[in-house]
Amino acid sequence: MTTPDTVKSVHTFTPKPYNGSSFWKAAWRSITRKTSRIIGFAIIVLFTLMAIFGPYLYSSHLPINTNAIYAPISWKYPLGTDFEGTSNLALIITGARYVLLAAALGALFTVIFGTVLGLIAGYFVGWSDSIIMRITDFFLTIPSFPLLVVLSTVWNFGHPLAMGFILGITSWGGMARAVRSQTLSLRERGFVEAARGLGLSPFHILFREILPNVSSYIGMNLLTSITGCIYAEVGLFFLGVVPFHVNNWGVMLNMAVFSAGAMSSPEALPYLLSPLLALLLLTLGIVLFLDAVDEMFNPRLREDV
Amino acid sequence: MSDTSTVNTENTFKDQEQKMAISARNINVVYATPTGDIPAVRNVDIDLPKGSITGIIGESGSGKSTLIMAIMNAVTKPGKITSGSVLLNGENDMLKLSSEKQRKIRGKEIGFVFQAAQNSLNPLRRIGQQILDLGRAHEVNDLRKLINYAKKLLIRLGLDADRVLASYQHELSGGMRQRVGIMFSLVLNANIVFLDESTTALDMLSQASVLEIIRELQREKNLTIAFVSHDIGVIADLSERIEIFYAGEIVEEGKTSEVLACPKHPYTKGLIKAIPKISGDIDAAEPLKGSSPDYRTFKQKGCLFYDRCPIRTDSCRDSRPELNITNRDHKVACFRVGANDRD
Amino acid sequence: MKNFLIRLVWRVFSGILMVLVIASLTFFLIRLMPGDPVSAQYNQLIMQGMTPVQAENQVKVMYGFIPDEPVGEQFVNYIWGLLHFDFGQSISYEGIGVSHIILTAAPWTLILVFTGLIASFLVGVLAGVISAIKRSSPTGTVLTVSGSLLHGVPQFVMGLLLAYLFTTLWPILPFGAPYDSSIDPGFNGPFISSLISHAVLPVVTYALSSYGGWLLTMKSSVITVLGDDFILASEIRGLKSSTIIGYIARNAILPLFTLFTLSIGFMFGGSVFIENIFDYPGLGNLLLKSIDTRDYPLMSGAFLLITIAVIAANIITDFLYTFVDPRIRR
Amino acid sequence: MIEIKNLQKFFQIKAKFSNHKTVHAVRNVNLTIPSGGALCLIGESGCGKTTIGRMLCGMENPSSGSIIIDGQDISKLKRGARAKLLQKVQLIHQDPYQALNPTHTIEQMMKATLKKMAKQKKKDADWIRQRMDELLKLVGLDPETILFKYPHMLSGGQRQRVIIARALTVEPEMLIADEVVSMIDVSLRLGILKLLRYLRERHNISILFITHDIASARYLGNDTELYVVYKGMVIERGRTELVIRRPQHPYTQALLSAMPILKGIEKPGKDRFVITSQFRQSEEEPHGCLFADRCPFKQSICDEKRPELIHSDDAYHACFFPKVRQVAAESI
Repeated sequence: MTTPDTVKSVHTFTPKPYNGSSFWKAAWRSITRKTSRIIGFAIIVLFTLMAIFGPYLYSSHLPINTNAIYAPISWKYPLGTDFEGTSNLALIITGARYVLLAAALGALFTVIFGTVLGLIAGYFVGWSDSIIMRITDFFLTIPSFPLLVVLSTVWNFGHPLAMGFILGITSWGGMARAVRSQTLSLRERGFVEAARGLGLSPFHILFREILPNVSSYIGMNLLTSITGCIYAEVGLFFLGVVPFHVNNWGVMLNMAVFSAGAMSSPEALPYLLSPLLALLLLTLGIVLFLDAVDEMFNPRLREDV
Repeated sequence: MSDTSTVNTENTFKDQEQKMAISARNINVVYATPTGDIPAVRNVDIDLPKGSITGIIGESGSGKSTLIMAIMNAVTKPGKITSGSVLLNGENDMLKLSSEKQRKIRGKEIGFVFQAAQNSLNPLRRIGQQILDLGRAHEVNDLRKLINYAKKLLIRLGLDADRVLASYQHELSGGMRQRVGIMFSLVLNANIVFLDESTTALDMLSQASVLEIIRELQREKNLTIAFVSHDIGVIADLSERIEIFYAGEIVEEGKTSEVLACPKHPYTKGLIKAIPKISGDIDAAEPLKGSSPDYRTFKQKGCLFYDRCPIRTDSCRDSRPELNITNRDHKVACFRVGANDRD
Repeated sequence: MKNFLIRLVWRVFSGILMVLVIASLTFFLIRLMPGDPVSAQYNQLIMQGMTPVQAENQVKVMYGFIPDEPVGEQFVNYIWGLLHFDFGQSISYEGIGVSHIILTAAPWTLILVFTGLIASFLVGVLAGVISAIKRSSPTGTVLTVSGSLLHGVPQFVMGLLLAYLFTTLWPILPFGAPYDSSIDPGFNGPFISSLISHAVLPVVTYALSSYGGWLLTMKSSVITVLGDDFILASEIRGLKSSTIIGYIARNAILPLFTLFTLSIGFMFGGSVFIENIFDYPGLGNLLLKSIDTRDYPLMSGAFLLITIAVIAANIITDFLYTFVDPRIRR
Repeated sequence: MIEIKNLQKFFQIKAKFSNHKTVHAVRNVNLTIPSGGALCLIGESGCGKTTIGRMLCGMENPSSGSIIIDGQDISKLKRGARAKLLQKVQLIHQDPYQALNPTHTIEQMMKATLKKMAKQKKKDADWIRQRMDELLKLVGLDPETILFKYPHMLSGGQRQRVIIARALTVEPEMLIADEVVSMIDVSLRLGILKLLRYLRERHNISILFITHDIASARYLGNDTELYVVYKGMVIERGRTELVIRRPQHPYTQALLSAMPILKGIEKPGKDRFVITSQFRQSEEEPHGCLFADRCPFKQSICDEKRPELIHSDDAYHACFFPKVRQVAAESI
C-alpha cells in the first residue's frame, strides 16, 4: 500500500497542532464577536472576582456605624447603609461568595447528575434506563421549590456546599431527561454505531463521541441552572425559612422588606434595591453571555464565515 | 440571455407563445447570505410547451427547485427574484399579478407535487378536510362534487379512497402520500403540473408505478408537466424534452432522446457516462471529476463547469458561454462544442 | 378503547402509589428531624402539667400517632388516615383539622394563579405569534427582548419591584392582605372591589413573570411550524392566508398545550413568593407559616396537596393530549 | 471467507397494552463470500437486506442460524474474541451525513482507532501519522487539506470516502456497503463505486453490496453474485449479468422492469411490465409464495404452498412457474 511517494509526503507534512488551546481561542473569538457578549462576560467576571476576593476586602465583621443608619447614597456609602449603618456595597460584595459559590455548586451538581444519568440511561437502554427514568420522573413530579422549603426544616443550609448539594439534588431531573433523549437520538446516528463497529470502548463512545455533541446543551444548561440556583437560594433566604447566620443577598431582601419596611419607608429603599440590582445585573450578564455558549461548543457555528 | 439571441428568436416566440403553457424569460434569483448575494438562478429562459413533459435535471444545490419556485413566484427567503417574466398561456405574467390573482392561479391552474420525503399535508387535519379547504380557497361551489372527483382520482391512483379521505397524513405510507400529493395537484383540474423530486424517496416498484400513473394522466388530460429531479434515469424515462441545469444556469436543452444520444455539453456527457447502466458495457462508465457545485461555483466569472471540464481552454475561465442552438431546438452553452474530449 | 381504559387505570394507580411514596417520605422526614418534634411536643405537654395519658391523647390528636407507638404502627395509622383524606390535626391552629385549613387556603391560591396563568398564556401566546411572524421587524425584536427580560427576572424580584412601584412610589394599589379588613366580607360591592384591587398586584406579578416563558416558547414553536413543508405546500396550493394562519396556529400551539396543563398542576406550589410578599392567605403562605411554627402535620398536608396537584395534572395532560393530537391516537 | 448459514431474524414489535407482533425479517438465508469476492443483495426497503448486513457485522443478533468468519462461528465465541473477529467486517452506512461525528475533525476520527491499532501492534506515533496519510490517499483524499476539517465542511462524496478510510484503519477483510451511494450526488456516485471496486481488486477486500439499484451492482465486477431478497427471503440468485439478462422470478423481473429507460440510449425489454399494487407488510404470515399477492403471473398453487430456492440454469430461483422474460433495458 505504501509507495515511496506517500512516505516522502509524511516527512514534509507538519500538522497543525490540535489541542485544548484552540478551543479556548475559538471560545474567545465567539465571545468577542458581539458587544453584548463582551458585556455579559465582563459582568460575570466582575461577580466572580467579587465572590473570590470580596470577603478579603473587609474584616469578617463588617463595621457598624450607628450614626449612619439608612444613610443615603454617598461617596462613603455608594449604595447606602442598612439598619445598623453597615455599607450595603460591602454587604453585597461579601455576600457574593455564598450566593455564587452555592449557585455554581448547585449548577455543577445538576449538570453532573443530569448528564451522567442521562447518558447512561440513553445509551444503555434496558433495565438501567427504566430504573433511572422512574427515579427521574419521581423527582420531576415533586415541585422543587416547595420541596426546598420543606427540606429547610431538616437540612442546615449554612454552608454553600450544603446548599449547592440540595439545589443539585432537586433540579437534576429535567437535565437527565433532556440528555437522555438527546443520547437516544444520537445513539441512532450512524457515527455511534460506526464507533461500536470499529471496536471502540463504551467509555470512548459515551464521553468522546456522544458527550461533545451534547456539550453545547450542557453549557447552556450550566448557565441557566446557575441563574435558577441563585433565584432559589436567594429566595429561600428571602422567605426567611433558612437561618440567617450567613451574609446573603436574600437576607438583605428579607430584612429590608419584613423588618425595615422598605416598602413604606423610603430611607430604607437603598437597602432593598441594592440586592435587587445585584441580582438583575448578574442575570443580565448571564443572559447576554448565554448567546455565545452555543457557538463555543458547536464547530459548525464556530467556523469563521 | 443576450440581445442578439433574443432578436434571433423573436419571431418564432410570437407563434410559440400560443402553444406555450409557461414561457419564462430572463429569470434571476439571488440568495442573500452574510457574505453577499449568491445568484442561484441566472438568466434562465424556459418554455413548457402545452401537453408536454419537460424534465429538469440538476444536482443538489444546483438551483433547479428554486427555478420552479420562481416560476410560481413562490421563492422563500432568503431568496429573491430580481428580474424576469413568466407568461402563463401566453398572457398573465405570474411575477406581476396581484398576490390574490397569483394565489388563485396556484393550485387551480398550476398543480405542484412535492418531494416524497416532504410532508405536504397538515398533520392535524384529515385528508378530506384539507380537500375541502382547498376547494373553499378556490371558490368551488359544489364541494360534494369535488370530494367525489377526489375519490375518483384516488381510486385511479390505486388507493382505497374512502379510507384515505378519512386518514391523517401520518396514517399513510410514503408511496400513498405521494399519490395523495398527485391527487391534490389535479383535483382542481390544473393543466400544468410541477413535480419536484416527486419520486426520489420511493421504492423502485413504487416509483415505477407512480411514473406510469403520471404518464397515463398526462396523456389523458393533455397535461403540461415539468419534472425536476437529480435522477437522470427517471427524467430520461418520463420526459420528452430535457433541461440540464448546472449551478443556476441551463447548460443544455433539447429533445430527451437527442440530448441523451448525442450530448454536446461536457457536463451532460460526463453525467451520462457516470451513471451505471443496466445495458451496454458497464466498464465504460467513468466517474465525473471534481465536486458538485457549491456557493463558490455560483460566483465564478467564466464557465461554471470550468473546474470539472475535461476540454476547457483558458478563455473558458474568463467568459461565460451563452445557450446557443446547435441543431434545431437542441441548445448548448459551451465554447468547445465539437471539441474532442481528451479524457 | 379498551387499551385506553387499561392505560387510564394503570396511570391513576401508579399516581396514587406515587402520592403514597411521597407521603411516606414526609412521614419519615418528620421522624428524622433534629430533636424529634413529636417527642418534644409530648415532653412539653407533660411539662405544662398534663398527665402522660392526657399528653398522649393530645399528641395523638395532633399528629395522628403517639410517640411511644412502634413506628410501623404509626405509619400504618398515618397512611390509613390519608386514604380517608384525614391529614391529622394542626398544631398552630389548635384543634382544627389540617384538611379544613388547607381547603380554606387553596381557593385563594387557585384564583390568584389561575387568573395570572390564563392572562399570561393568552397574552404570551399572542405576542409569541407576532414576534415570530414579524421577527425581522422592530416590533418582533421589541417583543422578544421584553420576553427574555421578563423571563429572566425572578418572581420575588418582580413582586418586590411592582409592590414598590405601585404601592409606595405611585400608590394607586393597596399592599398586603387579601382585602381591606375594615369592610365586612360578603357578597357586596365594596368587598368585591376591595378583593379585586388587592388581587391586582399578585396576579400581575404572576402573569408578568410567566409571560416571557410563554412568549419565547410560542415564538420558537411558530418558527418551527413556519419552516414545515406543509405550510409552503399550502401556499403553493393557493390556500387563503386566513386558512394558513389557522394551520400554523393549531400546529404551533399543540406543544404548548402540554405545558399549559402541566402549569395548572404546578399552580399550588408556584406562588409561594407572591403570597409571601403580598401577604395572601393561600397555600404557599400556609406552607411557610407551618414551617415558622413548626406545625408539621400542616406542613406535610400542604406539601402533599401541592404534589397531588402535580401528579393529577400529569395524568390529565397525558390523556387530554391523546385527544388533541391525532398522531397519538390509537 | 465469510459464510452465513440458515440465518433467521424475527423482530418483536412491542405494543404496551396489546399483543406483540412478530415480523419475520430474515428467512433462512445462506450465503458465502470468498475473500476478495463480492456479493450483492438487491431488494426494496424493508425487505430485510439491511438486517442481514447488520447481523453480519454484529450490530444485530440473529434469531437463529450461524455466521462464520474465517471458519469461526461468532455465536460460539466469547465476548472479547467475538468483538475482535467482527472488526474484520466493517459496515459503511447509507447516510454519510450521520456517520461522522460532527464535533470531531477527520484527524481525531482517524486517530481514535489508529491509536488502538498502534497499541496492538506496538507501533509509535509516526506509524499512526503515516498510516493515516496512506489510507486517506488510498481513498482519494488529500490528507493535508482534509485532516483538520470538520465533517460539515465536506461534500457527501468526500464524507463517504472518509468513512471508508476510517473503516480501513482496523484492517477489515470485508466491507458491507449499505446503499452507500444513495445519498450522494449523481455525478459523484460512480467515484465511490470505483473505489470499492479498486479495494476489492487491489487490496483483496471482499464487498457485501446492499442496494436497490441493480445497475450499480454490475459495476462491482462480473463475478459478483446477485441475491434478490423479498420479505426476508432470497427468491433468486445468480451471477449479476445472468440475472439481469435471464431473470426467472417475477419479482426480479418487476424490479428490472422498474428501472427507468434512458431514452435515446436504451430501449425497453420486450416483456417489460409494471406492477401498480402497493407493498404491504401482511398482518398474517401467508402460507404460499410471499410474492403471490402482487404477482401478475400467479396461479392457485402459489397461495397454498411456498416455493423453495432451487437450482436451475446456473442460477437459483424460488418460483413454481419460472419463465425467463426479457424485461431489462437494452442498448440501442
